[in-house]
Amino acid sequence: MNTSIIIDNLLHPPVLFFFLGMIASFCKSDLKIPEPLPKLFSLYLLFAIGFHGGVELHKTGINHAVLVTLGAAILMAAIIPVYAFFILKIKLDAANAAAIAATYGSISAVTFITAITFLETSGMESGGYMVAALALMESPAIVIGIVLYKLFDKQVNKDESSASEPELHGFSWFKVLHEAFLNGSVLLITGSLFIGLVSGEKGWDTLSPFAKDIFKGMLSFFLLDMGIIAAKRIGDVKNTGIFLPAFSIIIPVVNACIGISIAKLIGLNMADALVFSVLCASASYIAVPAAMRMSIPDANPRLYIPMALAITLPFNSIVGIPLYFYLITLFWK
Amino acid sequence: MNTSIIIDNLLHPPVLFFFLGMIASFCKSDLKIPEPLPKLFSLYLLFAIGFHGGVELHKTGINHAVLVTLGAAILMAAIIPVYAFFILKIKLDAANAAAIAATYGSISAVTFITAITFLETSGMESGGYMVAALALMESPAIVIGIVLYKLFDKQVNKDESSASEPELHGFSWFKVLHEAFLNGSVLLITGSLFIGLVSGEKGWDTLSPFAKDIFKGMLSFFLLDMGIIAAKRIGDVKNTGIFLPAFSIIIPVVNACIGISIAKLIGLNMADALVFSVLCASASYIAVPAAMRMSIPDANPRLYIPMALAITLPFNSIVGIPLYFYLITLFWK
Amino acid sequence: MNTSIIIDNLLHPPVLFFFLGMIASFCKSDLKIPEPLPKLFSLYLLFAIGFHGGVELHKTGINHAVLVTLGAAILMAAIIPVYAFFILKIKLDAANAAAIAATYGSISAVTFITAITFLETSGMESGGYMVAALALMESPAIVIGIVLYKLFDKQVNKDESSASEPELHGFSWFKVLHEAFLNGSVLLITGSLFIGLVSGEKGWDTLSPFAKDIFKGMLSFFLLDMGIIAAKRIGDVKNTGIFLPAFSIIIPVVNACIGISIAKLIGLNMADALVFSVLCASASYIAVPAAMRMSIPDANPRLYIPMALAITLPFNSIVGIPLYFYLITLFWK
Amino acid sequence: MIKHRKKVEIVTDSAEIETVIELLDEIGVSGYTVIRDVIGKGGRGKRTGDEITDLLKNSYIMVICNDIEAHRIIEAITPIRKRFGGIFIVSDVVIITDNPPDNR
Amino acid sequence: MIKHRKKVEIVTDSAEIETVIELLDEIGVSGYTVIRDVIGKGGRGKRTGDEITDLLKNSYIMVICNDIEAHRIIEAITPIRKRFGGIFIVSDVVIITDNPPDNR
Amino acid sequence: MIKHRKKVEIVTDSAEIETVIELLDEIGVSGYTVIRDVIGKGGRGKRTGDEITDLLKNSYIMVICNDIEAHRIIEAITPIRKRFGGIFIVSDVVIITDNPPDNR
Ligand SMILES: Nc1ncnc2c1ncn2[C@@H]1O[C@H](COP(=O)(O)O)[C@@H](O)[C@H]1O
Ligand SMILES: Nc1ncnc2c1ncn2[C@@H]1O[C@H](COP(=O)(O)O)[C@@H](O)[C@H]1O
Ligand SMILES: Nc1ncnc2c1ncn2[C@@H]1O[C@H](COP(=O)(O)O)[C@@H](O)[C@H]1O
Ligand code: NA
Ligand code: NA
Ligand code: NA
Repeated sequence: MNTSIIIDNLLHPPVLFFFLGMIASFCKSDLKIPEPLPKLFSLYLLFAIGFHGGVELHKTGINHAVLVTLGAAILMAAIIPVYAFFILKIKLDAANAAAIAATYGSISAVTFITAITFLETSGMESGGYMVAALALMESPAIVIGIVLYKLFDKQVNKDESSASEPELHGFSWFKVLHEAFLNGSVLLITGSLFIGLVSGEKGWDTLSPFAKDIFKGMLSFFLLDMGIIAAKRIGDVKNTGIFLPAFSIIIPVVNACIGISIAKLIGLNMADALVFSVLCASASYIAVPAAMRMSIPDANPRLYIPMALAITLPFNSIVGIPLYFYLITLFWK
Repeated sequence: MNTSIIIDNLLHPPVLFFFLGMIASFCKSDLKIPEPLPKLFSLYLLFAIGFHGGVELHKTGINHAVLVTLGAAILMAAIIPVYAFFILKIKLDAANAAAIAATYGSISAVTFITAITFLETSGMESGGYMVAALALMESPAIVIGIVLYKLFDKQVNKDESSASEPELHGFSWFKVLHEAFLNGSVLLITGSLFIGLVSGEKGWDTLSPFAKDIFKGMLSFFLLDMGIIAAKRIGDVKNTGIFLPAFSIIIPVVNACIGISIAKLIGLNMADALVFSVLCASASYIAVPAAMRMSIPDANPRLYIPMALAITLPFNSIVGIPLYFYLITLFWK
Repeated sequence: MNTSIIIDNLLHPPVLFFFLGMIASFCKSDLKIPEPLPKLFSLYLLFAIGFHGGVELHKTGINHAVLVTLGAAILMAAIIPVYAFFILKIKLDAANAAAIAATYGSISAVTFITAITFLETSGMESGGYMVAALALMESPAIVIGIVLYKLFDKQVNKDESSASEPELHGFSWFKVLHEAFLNGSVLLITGSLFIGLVSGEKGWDTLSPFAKDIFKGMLSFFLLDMGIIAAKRIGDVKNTGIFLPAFSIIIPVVNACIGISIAKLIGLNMADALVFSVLCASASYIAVPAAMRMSIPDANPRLYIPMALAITLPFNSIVGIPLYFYLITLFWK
Repeated sequence: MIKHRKKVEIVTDSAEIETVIELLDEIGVSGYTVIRDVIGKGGRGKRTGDEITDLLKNSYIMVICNDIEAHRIIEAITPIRKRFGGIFIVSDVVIITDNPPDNR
Repeated sequence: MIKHRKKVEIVTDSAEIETVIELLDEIGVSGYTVIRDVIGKGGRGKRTGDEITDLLKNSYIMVICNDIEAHRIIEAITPIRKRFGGIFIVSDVVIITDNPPDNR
Repeated sequence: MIKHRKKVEIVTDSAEIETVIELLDEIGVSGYTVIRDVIGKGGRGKRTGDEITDLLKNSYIMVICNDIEAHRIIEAITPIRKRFGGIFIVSDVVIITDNPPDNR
């Protein structure tokens, strides 16, 4: 495995800004990006990814191969939380296990972007429909996670909950599905994808200076902020023993390997295979935590957020992506 | 009338983002652009429109035709509130009638941009002095609205007001004129226009990547937010009967028709005529509401804001502009 | 001295936006850029200056001449506060004298940018290592200022302070050095410089649309805000007599002259000499005030902020830069 | 005119604010004031906001109401407090009032 | 040193805050604290802010003052409350103080 | 369950908030709520925030605690108040509580 790939990946300015953020945080510098500016950057990224993907999808069209890929994406998003849940249940209660499982079933847009950039550096490009895969993989894990929680938590304290606080535990599937499929980030990326699809290359000419030219700069700022926050959050997992940190590194690799196998099976090219495996490997720190907070309030956000943000995200960005790519080059030869 | 024009207009990405915002709001998604980010977009738009217009004005110079156009613009901004007021007085009290009349006498920068974009799609371009017209049309309606209110409200409760709360009803024309002509949005667009005028093409080279290239992207985000808010506000007018919603659709068309006639009279070309009629047809939801809140606090912002924002703005953007353009093509043949 | 240089300098759009801000403030317009948007612009500027400088430094490399320049920069940043302090002590107590001295020993990134732009208009370019000089000159003055304060304040109320509030006056050098060298703005510009240095021209291709193309636009918005605030702050110095306003104009000229002499001595070219003298002449209104507030709380921020922001900054931007350049053209002939 | 009232103050998860407001609307209090995104510390540790996930944020609600309403608020909100934590404060205040404002 | 004081709290239109502050300055209170852009509900319906027009926003002001000043505030602000709505709360507090801070 | 408590409110320099929080953590109060970047006026003049330098900003802290803690806070914070100004308010409230929330 060529280490120069890893180094190239690390020297990419946006990634360096992530490290700058981490350093700032470790040095206890007062460097910070005050709210709601981080929201500006994350809204922008969702918009730009979605729109760009939509335009690309407009070019390729929605053919059979695309549909198969999207089907595989949804499948993975639904399966990952199931096995992740049972692994986690070894050490954790149902609430935390379900929330973390959902986190790892869903995806991280930033890791997706890092993979795309990694491909660019190697002169490759993945299909626009991978953005559709990204959008489709955000929500199912939320639903699966909640189902698992309901199944395995009910058995324990069934009587108690149904007696004392009926109206609150009177859990609403409507609310859950609403939160899963219509939360802000899912809607923005899906909507932008759709707008890109509809407006095609004419729309791209209109928006590309905004959606593409300044993209890396906005990403750099977003990653600077992510670095600051990730470094702050690392402390939260430090005191939980070795199980969760280990999980945060091993499960992405497992997910990526399964993803690579499926990618091979359905005949994706190398670029698409990398992106697919990265989607499987990545963990959500935006849509899922927001949904979990409302649906499984007994789960501790100080576990699932830092795992996804402070361990899995940097691991995937630095080691994971080159590793998965290396595996793919072996398989696809 | 060619319906493909309407459709082209609708498929323009920024307009689609307006709809995305409306959909998000109707679905009760938590998608939102947190404050003060919408301010960033609106400040940017005022800056970019003003500066661009100033540079264009630098090219054409301020000749006789320009002065006639600007005179006509001021005239329209002063007349519209008068007849609008008397129509509104049929159903409303003086305070609300005056505030709504002022709203419709003033202009909406977003509708102006939509018209400019519409022209671009058809390969036409309006003169830079139309931005000066835009700037000049913002304020007069505020003053006229307040004059009407003073005239027609005093008669009703003259004695009462002068007795009990002298210092508050001790209305200050200084404050009103200050608010009308020096409020933030008027000053920014006028100042930017002036800076564009002074710095000319050299200045344009300096700023065009910022003021022009990313313009449509910033507009998309602003419209996304406008869509979210417009959809929320629709509820406010729903319960007021048919009069106000009807007014919000009919009066723009009336204003546009008068605008078209005057444009023909003073010999504007088709592009300028469209922009002129759109300025007449559009209603303010930034400068005027802010001024009305301070000068006519008895008027209900839950009437004049949603009328301008949730009905007239979408109507003009979707149906109005193509319609006015159609009428102009008929007349100018 | 060619007055057209001054006028060209003044007609540059970003500078005009500074004046627009001042006008808005003087007219008591409600035009304002709500927080934290000004932070967005200032973070952006630090990022863009740092990154650009780093890339330039990558091109030239770090040679002997560069090191001499940087040494001279640190020297100036350390000497200026010393003589400034003794001048100020004539009229002020140790706390205020030290805080103002530190302010003038440090630098202003905006004045730096104005100088760069001024050079551009004249078709010249300074070296990328001048950004490194900028970064290195931010912090030393803070330390020197605090040392001076400790030396000259202790003598007066030594007994009192050591008795009553030991833990608070138990001053921590660690905290001071931390604040001086790791405050947000120093870290961001240094970090960006370093990232630029590491990623070189490849990185520049990635980020230049963000870091360069929209730079003047972001600068315009930042200066608009600076104008608004500078105008508000002018009132604060108005009531302090003639000493401080005079100081705010004379000391920059003195510093610039010393800077020019040293530049000549170490053999800088005209462009670098201008930038060097401008760094010496400029005063900090970001990093230093923040540090002074914590280290010398007895100094009055209503003195040192407006001096740097409302007098020295406009003076340098309008009169100073052309003046220093004129002097340089005389010397370098 | 002076009236004696209870001031009920609640600090809880920003995510729960919608639920609390619904409860207040049901109870029919005459009004409330909300300050979003305050930060703090309590039984569940420090909550200083997290810009990326929008979690770990508190909101503050203040309700001026009469004794009966205060009791109903306390009762209605107890399950939320049990589940999501937060702090619930009651104190005595007077409000200055006259006929309700007639405009709008 | 402990002093007994009144705490006057006002929630009203953000647009009126300037006027309220002018009144407080005229009355000569020793200080006040303002929290901008709080949201809420009252007699005039929900006021959750409107980013586009900057209307429908409330601000909160707290003034610690003596009884006489409290009365003068109430009197001075009554016309504003009548016109623009809002809520005006008074309660008793003690403040911890000594000689006024001598720096600046 | 109802408990009588002190409500300690502090408005001071945003730059000092960290120090105040450290003191509170040392004293061991059960919690506090902070509202950042409030504006105001006091003995040191108007403090309406300065976006460029991040100075001249206040923060508001509210602590619900028992009488003994209240005294310790007052003592601990006096030097800060003397040095940086601000206002320190104490009042009586009741809090509604039961067993501490058991989740997390
Ligand atoms: N003793 C207290 N004084 C003031 N605020 C508190 C106190 N305890 C809790 N809070 C607030 O309530 C929030 C939630 O508390 P908890 O659920 O106990 O973590 C905290 O983050 C604080 O903002
Ligand atoms: N009973 C109340 N308790 C707390 N805040 C209130 C109350 N009534 C009104 N307010 C606040 O005062 C604002 C204006 O009230 P109003 O003028 O009655 O609509 C509301 O939006 C609330 O923020
Ligand atoms: N009498 C008061 N009432 C309310 N807030 C005050 C009062 N005095 C001071 N403050 C707040 O405390 C801050 C600092 O006060 P000072 O140190 O006296 O300037 C002020 O900016 C206000 O926000
Ligand atoms: Na995943
Ligand atoms: Na109009
Ligand atoms: Na200097």
